[in-house]
Amino acid sequence: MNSLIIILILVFGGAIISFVLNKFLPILLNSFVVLIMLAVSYFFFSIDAAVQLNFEIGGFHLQWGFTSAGYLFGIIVVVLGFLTLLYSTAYMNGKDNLGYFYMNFLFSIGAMLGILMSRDLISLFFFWEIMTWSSYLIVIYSGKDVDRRGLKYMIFSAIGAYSMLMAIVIVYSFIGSFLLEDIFTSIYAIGFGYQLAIAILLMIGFGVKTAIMPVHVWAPEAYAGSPMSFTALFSGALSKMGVFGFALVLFNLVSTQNWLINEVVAWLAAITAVLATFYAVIQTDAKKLLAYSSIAQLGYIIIGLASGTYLGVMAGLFLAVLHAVFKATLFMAVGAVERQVGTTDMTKVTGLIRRMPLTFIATLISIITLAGIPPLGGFVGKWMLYEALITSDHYYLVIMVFLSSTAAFLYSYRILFGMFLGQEEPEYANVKEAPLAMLIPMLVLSAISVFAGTFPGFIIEPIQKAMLVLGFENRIPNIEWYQLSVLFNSWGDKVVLQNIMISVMGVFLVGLAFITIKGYKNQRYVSTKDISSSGEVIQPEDNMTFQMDFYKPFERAIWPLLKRKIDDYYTDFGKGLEALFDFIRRFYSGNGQLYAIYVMAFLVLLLIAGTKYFGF
Amino acid sequence: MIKRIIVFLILATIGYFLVGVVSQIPFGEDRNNVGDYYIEKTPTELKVSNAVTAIVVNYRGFDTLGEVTVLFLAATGLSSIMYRRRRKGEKQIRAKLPSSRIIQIGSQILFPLIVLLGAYVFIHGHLSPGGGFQGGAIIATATLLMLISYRKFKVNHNVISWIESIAGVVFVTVGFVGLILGMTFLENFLPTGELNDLLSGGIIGIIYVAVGFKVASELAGVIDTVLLNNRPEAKNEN
Amino acid sequence: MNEFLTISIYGTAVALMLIGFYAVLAKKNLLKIVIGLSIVDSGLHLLFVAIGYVNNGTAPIFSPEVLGSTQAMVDPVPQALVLTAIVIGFAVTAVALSLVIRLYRHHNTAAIDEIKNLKW
Amino acid sequence: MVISPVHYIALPLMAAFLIPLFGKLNKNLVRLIPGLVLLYLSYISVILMTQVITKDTTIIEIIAGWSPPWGINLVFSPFTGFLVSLFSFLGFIIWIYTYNFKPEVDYAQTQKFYVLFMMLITGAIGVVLTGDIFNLFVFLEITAISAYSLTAFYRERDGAEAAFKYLLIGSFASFLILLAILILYTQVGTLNMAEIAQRVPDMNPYMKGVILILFFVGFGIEAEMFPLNGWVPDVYTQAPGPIGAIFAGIVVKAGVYALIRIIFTLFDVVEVLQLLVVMGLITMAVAEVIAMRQGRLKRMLAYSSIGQMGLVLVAFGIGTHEAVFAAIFLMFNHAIIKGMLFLSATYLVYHSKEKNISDLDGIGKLMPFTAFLFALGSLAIVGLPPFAGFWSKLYILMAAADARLIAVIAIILVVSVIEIVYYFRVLHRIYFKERISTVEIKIPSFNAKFAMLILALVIVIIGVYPDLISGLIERAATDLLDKQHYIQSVLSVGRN
Repeated sequence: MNSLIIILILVFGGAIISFVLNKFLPILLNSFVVLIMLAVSYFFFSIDAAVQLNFEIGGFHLQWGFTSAGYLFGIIVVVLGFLTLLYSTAYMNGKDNLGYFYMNFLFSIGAMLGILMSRDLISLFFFWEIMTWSSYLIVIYSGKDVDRRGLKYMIFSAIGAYSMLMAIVIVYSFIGSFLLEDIFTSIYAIGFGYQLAIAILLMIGFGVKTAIMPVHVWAPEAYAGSPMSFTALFSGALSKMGVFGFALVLFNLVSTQNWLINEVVAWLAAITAVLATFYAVIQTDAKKLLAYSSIAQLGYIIIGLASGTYLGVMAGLFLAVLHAVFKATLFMAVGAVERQVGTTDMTKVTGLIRRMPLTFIATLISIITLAGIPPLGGFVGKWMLYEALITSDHYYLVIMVFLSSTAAFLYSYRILFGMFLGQEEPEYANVKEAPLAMLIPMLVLSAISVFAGTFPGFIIEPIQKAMLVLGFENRIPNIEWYQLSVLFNSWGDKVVLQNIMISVMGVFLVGLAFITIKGYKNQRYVSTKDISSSGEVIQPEDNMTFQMDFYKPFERAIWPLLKRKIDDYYTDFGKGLEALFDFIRRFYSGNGQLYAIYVMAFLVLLLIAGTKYFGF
Repeated sequence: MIKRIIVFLILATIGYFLVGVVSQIPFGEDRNNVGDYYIEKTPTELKVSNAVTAIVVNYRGFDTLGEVTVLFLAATGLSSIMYRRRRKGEKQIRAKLPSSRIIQIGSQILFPLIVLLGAYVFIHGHLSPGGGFQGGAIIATATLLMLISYRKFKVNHNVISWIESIAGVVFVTVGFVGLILGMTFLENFLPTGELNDLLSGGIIGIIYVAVGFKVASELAGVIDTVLLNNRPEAKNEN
Repeated sequence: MNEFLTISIYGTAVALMLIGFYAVLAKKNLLKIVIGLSIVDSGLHLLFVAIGYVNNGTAPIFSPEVLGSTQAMVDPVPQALVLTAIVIGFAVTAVALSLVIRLYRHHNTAAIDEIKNLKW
Repeated sequence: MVISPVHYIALPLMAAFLIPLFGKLNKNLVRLIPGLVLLYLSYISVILMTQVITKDTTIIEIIAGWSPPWGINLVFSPFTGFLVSLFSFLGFIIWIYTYNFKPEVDYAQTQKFYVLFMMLITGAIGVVLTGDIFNLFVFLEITAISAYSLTAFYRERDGAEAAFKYLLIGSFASFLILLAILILYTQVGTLNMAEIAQRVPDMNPYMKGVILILFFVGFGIEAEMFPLNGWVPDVYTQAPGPIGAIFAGIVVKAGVYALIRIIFTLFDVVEVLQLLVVMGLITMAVAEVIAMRQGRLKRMLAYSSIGQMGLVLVAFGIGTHEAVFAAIFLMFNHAIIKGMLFLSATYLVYHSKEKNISDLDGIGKLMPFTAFLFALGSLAIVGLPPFAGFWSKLYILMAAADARLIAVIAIILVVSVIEIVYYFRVLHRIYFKERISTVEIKIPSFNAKFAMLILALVIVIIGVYPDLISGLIERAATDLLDKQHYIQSVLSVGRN
């Protein structure tokens, strides 16, 4: 049997079975889902690139099969899927409705693989919708604030999905085929206006999942509100489906006439990145912070893709892979804190470094990657992005990206300092390190971060293959993966890079060593609540920790930007609509006679207008 | 007031169009339509004198079956809508005062005559103007007369439902016999006899008699149901 | 003569319909509305019978006297149809009346604009 | 006895007449007989459909031995056959559901309920099968009168009010239809639909227009077109639960069928299709918008039902082969899905007096099965894959795209978003709110669960594998659009 089918049957069948299993044999559930995912990974990695599946359903010719672009994202999905599931077994331990959770978890993994393997728009949309509702069902899993959070996610997903659907049917009506290759070859034959409409509609669809600016409002709450084990996958893999879609659209559907689209997308992404970073900085909840940070990072990725140059696309894809790795780690770490401590509010949690050292290490590595400090991968990615933007004369974009990534230091620091460093509170003295099943995924992912940062060639190789599909010739000569490292080899002709890297690293390491040695000696333990000041007695419930008003000056500085959220506009719009709808409701006044008058009035109207419509 | 004006405007427009349409229908002129075919075939093939009956019961017998069903459903629906669980010791009174002696005697005399007339009308439905529906309605009038005259006159719903059911079943069975004999549903399988004979027209007579019984019993039932329940009741009861 | 007949019959039919519609659309009492529906029906039935008329025609009954002159017969089809229509009209009226009775008992009023428990 | 389409009408009639008698033998027979009849109808549907599809014919059944145009005839073509099969199947399923529904109702009422129940379905079947315009009217009235009575079935609800509104508007419908038939008869001199279709092109255009408008409004009332649908929400809400399912699944479909038959087969006025699209869009938009603001579950479902019928009208109005195919597919899906939604919703608010959506708070834990089916139905009706609703929506959009009606696509999709909002709000209440309402819950009886489960399975199976049904629908669409074939196959039957 075709291994594509086997994968799908495994995932979807496993999803349904796990739901049933929870009812009858809940003990086996954890091991079952992990085994299922293991089997899926086995089949996925043993897949032959040429495997294809053609079939007819509902009168359409459909085709499945991984392109190398799909395969690249597939790797993210499968690896992250496996690790997050492993993580879930401990994280979700003792919670209700595990069958429901795992079913939807597996459903979304399966749907993502389905999206990546579909080579026609119908299966793409089909799986896209499955992904939407299964992820939605997990977003509302906690049952808190469902009407607002869940509905917002669902509405925006629906708007996105339906704009996609609209594009799909329009494409079909012109080309008569749903197959991507047919569409790519003959898209340029149709009228320019329609071409534009199709591209824009598709991009709205994908943009919702990548949380691009005007349609991003669902993301912070959805990310922060779902169980962290799923958010890791959500932010790591699921949002990458939008990136995948963008890659398809930007390079295959947008003709050269439409260069403006790229510009607009890049600018939207840049604004997203900046604003989301600002929002991330002022958050006090680590989950929310990471959620905004995800939005910002996705912005970089889209900027990279939209720049359209070889290096930019490579930077985008590189960051996409990397973001999946480190953001998943971060969410997992925050999840571990949440599970062990009970809250992720950074004004409350402090000084966990001694209690959860391994979690701290994982967080540290990911933060370094995120902030783009050498030697880890974030630096490489951002360097490529800058270079791509500069060489393609997008100076203003460079400024935006630079602004955003500098501000990113602020929140990176905050999350690290707020939760792990600082003084240890007595109430957290008994906090234990996270269980093994949660540590392993985090550490594995951190190891991948380090490895991929040191040897970017490891990721760049599959990216290059993927870029072939997107229409970019292979530019980096065919060398082994270990030869492509900024630390140990000179990478192409970018000699400067290596020097900068090593010097920055040196400064950083020296500084770190100095602070550690110096700071260690002068330590004195005083509880943060254990303060008294002149004349005023501090009450125990007063929160005097230094995390309060951490970035107050910054907050004040960017206040004009944050005053009015886009979210509020949407809310007002929704309220206005509801008032309008209530007005329309009055039409059905409840008086039967009035309904009869409607009938006669309609008849009269038709009789009078008959000249126009009935030809007399 | 505005409503009235709107209604007047609507009605004026509809009246205008109705007049416009109706004035284009020629009145009293010969037209070439299916009616001619029926008039031609009825005396020769069906041997039924009354062409309307032939159409109602044979050519368009299916309509009549539906029509009978509509009546049946109206009776059923009506009794379902008016249905109330009878409480203990509750008396069903039809009128507050008994009617006068003259009416009572008069209706006693008239009742059999009216029933007879009704029966005549539906038995001769295929020969003369009239038929099952008309005859049935006449018989129901007789029941109404009795209901008006006597406070305690009761229509036996048990009997009515028997008559109703059997008459309906006869109609459908007659239809099915045609199907069983290899012809079509409701097709005439009996000898047609001679024109203007009482026993002519094959199944038409049978069906019309059945329809007569059915209509009579249903209408009587409907009248009785409406009258019986028609009295004020306590406010708190929904 | 014929023209007078045309105008009077068609006019009566149309007038009946309009009167009935007025009752249905403007009167508040449920019973009057039901009566209005009946009047509309009557107008329609009159129109139905009228369209089958043939000048100097006879009833479509083959009594031995008229057997030879089928040409002078009126169209029997509208008559058959109107029979069905009348029965259906009767059935609808019966159901309507029973509903009116129940509504009156329930709401203690027969004004249609006061019976609006179900709206919007 | 040979199986023929006339069984669809004659057998239920026979059974309806016999039910009071059988009731005297054994009271359970009253409930059993309609089921047996509907089962038999489903059985002959299968046989006749295979005959029609494999032999590629149209079965014309003559009544009373007079061939068309003189006698009445039944037409069992792929299109009508498909609808009829759907009606009998759905009717049977709903009968299974009804079997133990409200056992506390008196015997006398139960008996009437089942007679009316069966005739409601039979009337709808008759509307679809018949080949005679006046006969269609008669069957419409059979449906209508059963519907009026069933709407007012419960004394403790406002059924009488709803039924009166329905009756008022329904009388307008029958008046307009009858008037149209009358004028049509004076113009073409026949009542047979095939012959009418043959003669209509030569008709006076003024008369043609007026007749078409009268039919349009008359059947538009039955098809729940805006602004003629004031009665719909009241009736759906007040009728007993399973009857609501029949209204949404069967009765409306018959109304739409009649409208479509008039427009597509009888008349040759193309402009009316545009009007149909416009009216469909308005119907859909207004209904869905109002549904969003509803506080009562069944009323919400009723408005949603109107909205879906609006979508069906839009699809028919586009008028191409794909669009008609999509419309029939949607009719099928809507019948199954909305039927299931009504059935499950009925149990969800069984004891609730007001039927408020807030009574559903947290009911998902108390009635997991019913709530799950309701959720599934909701996902299906808003058109999420992999459920049946997805395919019909996709086909409609594709048809609209082929006709370059971009605005229509946009409106449909915007309305779909609204649909998602209100369905998901209900789901949130079912699953994520704490239960505060004190309304008792009622666990469905086994047969009710079974009936709902069958419908749910159909939804999922069609959703995953639409080809199971799309072949049939394809034939039905072809059949509906092939006017000449209809005329010929009816009029060529044994001319004598």
